[in-house]
Amino acid sequence: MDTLALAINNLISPIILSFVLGLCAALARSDLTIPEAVAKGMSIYLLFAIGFKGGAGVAAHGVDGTLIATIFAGIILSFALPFIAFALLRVMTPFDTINSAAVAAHYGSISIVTFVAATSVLEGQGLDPEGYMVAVAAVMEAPAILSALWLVSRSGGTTTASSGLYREIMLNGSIVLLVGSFLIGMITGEKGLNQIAPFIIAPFQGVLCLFLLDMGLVAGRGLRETRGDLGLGAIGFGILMPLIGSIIGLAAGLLIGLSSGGVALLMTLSASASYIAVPAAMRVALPEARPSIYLTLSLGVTFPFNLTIGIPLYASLAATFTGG
Amino acid sequence: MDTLALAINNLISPIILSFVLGLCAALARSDLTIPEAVAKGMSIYLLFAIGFKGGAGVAAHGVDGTLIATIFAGIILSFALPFIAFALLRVMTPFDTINSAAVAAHYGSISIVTFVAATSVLEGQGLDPEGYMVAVAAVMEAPAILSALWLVSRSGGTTTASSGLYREIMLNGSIVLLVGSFLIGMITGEKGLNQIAPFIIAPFQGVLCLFLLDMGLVAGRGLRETRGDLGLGAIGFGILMPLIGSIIGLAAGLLIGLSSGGVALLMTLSASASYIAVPAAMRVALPEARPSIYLTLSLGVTFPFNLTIGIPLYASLAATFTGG
Amino acid sequence: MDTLALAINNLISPIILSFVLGLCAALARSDLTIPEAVAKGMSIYLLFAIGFKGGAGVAAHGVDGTLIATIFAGIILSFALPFIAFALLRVMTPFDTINSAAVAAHYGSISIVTFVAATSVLEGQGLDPEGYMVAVAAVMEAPAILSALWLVSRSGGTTTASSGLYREIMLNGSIVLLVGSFLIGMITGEKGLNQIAPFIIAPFQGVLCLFLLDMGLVAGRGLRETRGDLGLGAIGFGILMPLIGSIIGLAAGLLIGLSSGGVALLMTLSASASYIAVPAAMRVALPEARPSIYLTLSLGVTFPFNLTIGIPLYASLAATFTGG
Amino acid sequence: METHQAKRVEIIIEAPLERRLTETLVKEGVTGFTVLPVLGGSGRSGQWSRDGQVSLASGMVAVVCLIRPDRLDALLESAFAVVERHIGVVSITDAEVLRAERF
Amino acid sequence: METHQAKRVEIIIEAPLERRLTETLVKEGVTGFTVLPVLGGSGRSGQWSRDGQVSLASGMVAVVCLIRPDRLDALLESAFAVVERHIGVVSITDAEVLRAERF
Amino acid sequence: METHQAKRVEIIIEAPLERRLTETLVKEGVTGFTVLPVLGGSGRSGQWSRDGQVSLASGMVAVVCLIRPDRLDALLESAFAVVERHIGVVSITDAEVLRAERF
Ligand SMILES: Nc1ncnc2c1ncn2[C@@H]1O[C@H](COP(=O)(O)O)[C@@H](O)[C@H]1O
Ligand SMILES: Nc1ncnc2c1ncn2[C@@H]1O[C@H](COP(=O)(O)O)[C@@H](O)[C@H]1O
Ligand SMILES: Nc1ncnc2c1ncn2[C@@H]1O[C@H](COP(=O)(O)O)[C@@H](O)[C@H]1O
Ligand code: NA
Ligand code: NA
Ligand code: NA
Repeated sequence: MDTLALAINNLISPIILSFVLGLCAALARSDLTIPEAVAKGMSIYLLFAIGFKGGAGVAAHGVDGTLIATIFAGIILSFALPFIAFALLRVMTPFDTINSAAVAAHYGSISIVTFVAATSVLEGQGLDPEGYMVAVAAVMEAPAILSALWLVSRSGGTTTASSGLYREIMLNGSIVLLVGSFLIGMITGEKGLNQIAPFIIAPFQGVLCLFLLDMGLVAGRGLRETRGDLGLGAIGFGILMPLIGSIIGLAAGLLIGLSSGGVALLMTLSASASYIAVPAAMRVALPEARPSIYLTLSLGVTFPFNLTIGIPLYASLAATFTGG
Repeated sequence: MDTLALAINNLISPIILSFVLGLCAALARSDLTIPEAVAKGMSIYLLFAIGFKGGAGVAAHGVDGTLIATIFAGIILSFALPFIAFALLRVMTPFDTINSAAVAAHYGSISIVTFVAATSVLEGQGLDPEGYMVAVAAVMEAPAILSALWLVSRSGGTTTASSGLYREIMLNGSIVLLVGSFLIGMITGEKGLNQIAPFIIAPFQGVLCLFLLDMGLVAGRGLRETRGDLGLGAIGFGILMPLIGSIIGLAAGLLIGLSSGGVALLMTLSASASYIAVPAAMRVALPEARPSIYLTLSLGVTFPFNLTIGIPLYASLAATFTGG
Repeated sequence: MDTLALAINNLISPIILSFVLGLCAALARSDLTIPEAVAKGMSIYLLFAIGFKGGAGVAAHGVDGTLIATIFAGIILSFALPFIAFALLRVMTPFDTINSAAVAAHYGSISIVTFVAATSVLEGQGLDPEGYMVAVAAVMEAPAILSALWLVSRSGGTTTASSGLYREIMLNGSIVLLVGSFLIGMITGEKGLNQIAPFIIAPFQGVLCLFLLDMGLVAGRGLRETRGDLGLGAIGFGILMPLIGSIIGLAAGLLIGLSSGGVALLMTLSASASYIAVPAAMRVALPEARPSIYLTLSLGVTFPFNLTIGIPLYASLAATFTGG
Repeated sequence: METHQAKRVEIIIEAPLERRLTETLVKEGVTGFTVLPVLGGSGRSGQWSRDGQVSLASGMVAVVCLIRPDRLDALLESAFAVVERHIGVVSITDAEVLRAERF
Repeated sequence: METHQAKRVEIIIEAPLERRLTETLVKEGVTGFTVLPVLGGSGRSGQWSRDGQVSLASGMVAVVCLIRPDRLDALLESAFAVVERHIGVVSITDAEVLRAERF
Repeated sequence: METHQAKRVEIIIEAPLERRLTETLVKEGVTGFTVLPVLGGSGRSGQWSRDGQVSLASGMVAVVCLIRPDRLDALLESAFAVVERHIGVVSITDAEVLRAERF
């Protein structure tokens, strides 16, 4: 079966295996670590490269009419998904309102590394998704947080969200870098891309390997330290939610009429869970929510699921439905 | 007009726009930051690459007779420019002797990143400047500091410059790395260059983008925190001084008979202001001088000016006068 | 003479000269430093790249029959060499049992950077050693530690080696990364290698230069701070031991019937001394042993010797004896 | 040498709250403090280590503040307002400082 | 504000021993501590600096531990068992903490 | 456990002066100290943060020094000679140490 072949093929890529290596090293309690500064440096590189390439793509193919529609769809998805996640969590897990809302925020938002991994898988298949999907990723980061805070205050919980918080979320480093490099790519276009291609394109896959090695280490340490905190219900949610998210993303993508690759990326964005912007915001706005719950679910369950099974699945579903 | 075209063309390069991105992010108080270790790592890469390429260039084209003359010119410029800067500062700004001398030291010395940016602009125009201009950059780093200290002691101020200081300045990490890699490039020449070209040439422009992103962040934060400290006079100085410096550099370059590219680089060196070697030396030797003044002038005013307007201007003036 | 030519040629490579630059900078007390995080990042890159390439090599050429034999030889060499080193040290130096055993452990184990440098020298000569030599390097890291601890306890000394220590040594970050990336390379083979070649092959030599620059800085600082601690006897040992080790490695390699390149690498591994895995283990297990002794010998004497004279010597001896 | 009584307040707090804390301190007129990095730690909310952290979500910093004894309470009040609902600890030790005019 | 007596124990120890020390502390029921990075230092075994260290062999960390006075001795005993034969120093200062329930 | 009186001196000083300070300490016979990194801070000369610093010009470090009480003044004198005209603060706290022979 095509999907299976894809999945296998996807599984034995250096990227995935690097993640697995990190995961195993952490679970075996190896002292292998990647310095924080290097990890941050690599994520800055990845954000800059993916943003720039997206922008250059838009400059090359021009802004087709569906751009606006997709941006809007992204914002709405990010606002809406937390409500579904919240409802599921109340049913499937023993988590209280605050923890459920915090987790829900993560699943409304997105994981940029999952997005990057999906992009390189799709490019491996010769598809090239709309460049502006990067902008869609950027706009999907924040709205989910507002939904979560609303869910908490509605059910009488108090948040420590200050006015400053919203500015901070919008100006979150990763959002600014992603949008900024996207604009730079759009402005400098082909010419700019050629100038720095040996930096942002050639070594990209390799850097992604080391970054996923680090993700594996972090996910593994998280899993080891919080074994107790997650019941079967929670783990089930961590696998069910991305599937639901991807289906909704699929519907939205088809409605808008994105390319096969674009649909696959919108599905991936909807299916992925944040582990950078949202956790930081939660520490500030919902301090009582336990990081060990939402980080482990997002990094330890949903991220590996999307990386290994999700992405090829979404890709083939997108291909089937777009007939592409 | 050619210069204008150059300027515009220069302005929409990924390098400049990355700097602008950093500047805007900082002014908007985004939490985007590049870890200190990564920033230091990038500057080590840039120094090593530019030094090595310069040395390999000399190995390729041989040492033409003007080498010695240019080195001398560089040393003299670095000694002399602080006096002009000092005089201007006393007239244009309310700064006292110590602060004026400290600022003057920065403008006699050089900014290696400005030098690097100029090099890549010139290469973009198909010019290739004398490789040994890197060595000239190195010798121009330190002398200005001595002039500044002399200015202070002459006017009765006391410095805490110890004998150790001079050794430290000469053995400053960036000088050692620049000169060292220059020598390595000269010794290993073509062969050595080919061995590591995929590392020091291919990704160079891209690394420079991320480095300038960081420079923009630092400059922006500096500007935000020290808004008050700089009057119009100071800002005016930060723009006038590089112009004066570049003219003097132009004259020197023409006298020596450098190539069009070489003249442009000598102008850039004279016009640029230090923000690494000199600030550290000032903290040790003139602790009463306020970093918020000299760092903001050098990083927040003169550096952006050179990067955006200065370099293309110097390049076209050099071209005009060398008839190149 | 061929060896001499090789040696000279080897000496004027960017890699060696970068090490020399670092050494000189440190001895001249320059403040040039490479941030710890960047140094660790580079070593992670080198381990990942060398491991992956080794694995891909095995995938390409298939596992020839000598693989198992070589692995065994490596383990035995690592166990055995410390005894020879220990005997030599007791004769040549005034070190007590504990310090002698600690030093001996370093010489039974291996230096991966020496291995990497040797590989790139051999590739420069068009030889391509068996890919699995990387695996041999990995298995040689640890056994020497056990021999050293046995030497201490035998002579009545007490070690603070806990059961946990052995797990730690086996799961030492560098071993895990080297073996892990080796396996990834073996699994993904040609295809995987092509995906990330622009990252792990193209810039490899350049990164190695910066890494050796850092090694030079560290070695130089070590030499400066511990001038007193090493007598002539110790320094003699630091040069004699690698020669003895390499001869034994030569014999083993010929017995097994490795290729000329493979023999040269086995010689290099036997001749090289650890400075990462073993020192950390010694701090835990033999705290009374003085780091200034074993680090200086390994980093300040043997490493430079192997890098400059050893490697070309081993390469030409291997070529002579394998008639390759 | 002449020294002056002071209090050394050490606040270990989550990185995402650092800006809030320092802004509060400055608002309270506490303009002197130093922020130190923290590699890892352990507390009621479990053990964590910074190395390899993708996000700083769970990172922490130590804010050290030397202050005149009479201003201690004001500082603690405002600091506590920030730390209260969050992970972290506050400790105070007696100290002496040179150059009292700075505090 | 109400504060409570506590002891602040600062243990400067070699990086390779950090895990052993913290594991010992946890075994002793000392579940609260913070680990800070150390750039360099000097002692009887000479001077060292972290920057550019290839290995962490000679690196160090500072472990800060706030603890109820009555539990101090237990902590020192167990900490000393780890530090004893190793490079490093242990210092104790009187401190006060907010939120005693945490200690 | 048996402990011994000591003073804990904490000097927060600009990075470019670190070498000078430690050299002075060593000259004064103070051979024991630890240098910790500083992320940022705020004082009379304004607020600064290390992250993204191109130069260390405005970076700082914390030098911690445990010393026998009777040697405190000598240390303060020499430290002050270095810090005097520079940005930075010096604080002293009473402490106890294990293994007095080391100090
Ligand atoms: N008793 C303690 N001594 C030192 N640091 C502590 C202590 N308790 C907690 N911490 C620090 O504060 C952080 C959060 O503590 P907690 O809120 O108890 O989870 C821990 O990760 C430690 O870094
Ligand atoms: N008196 C002291 N004050 C502060 N730190 C010290 C002192 N003595 C030693 N250290 C630290 O402990 C490490 C090892 O000390 P030692 O065991 O004396 O070599 C040194 O590198 C310093 O970081
Ligand atoms: N009261 C204080 N408490 C803690 N650290 C301080 C204090 N005052 C100044 N500092 C530190 O010393 C540096 C320089 O202070 P200043 O000389 O006042 O500008 C600041 O950036 C802080 O890191
Ligand atoms: Na999502
Ligand atoms: Na200049
Ligand atoms: Na060996």
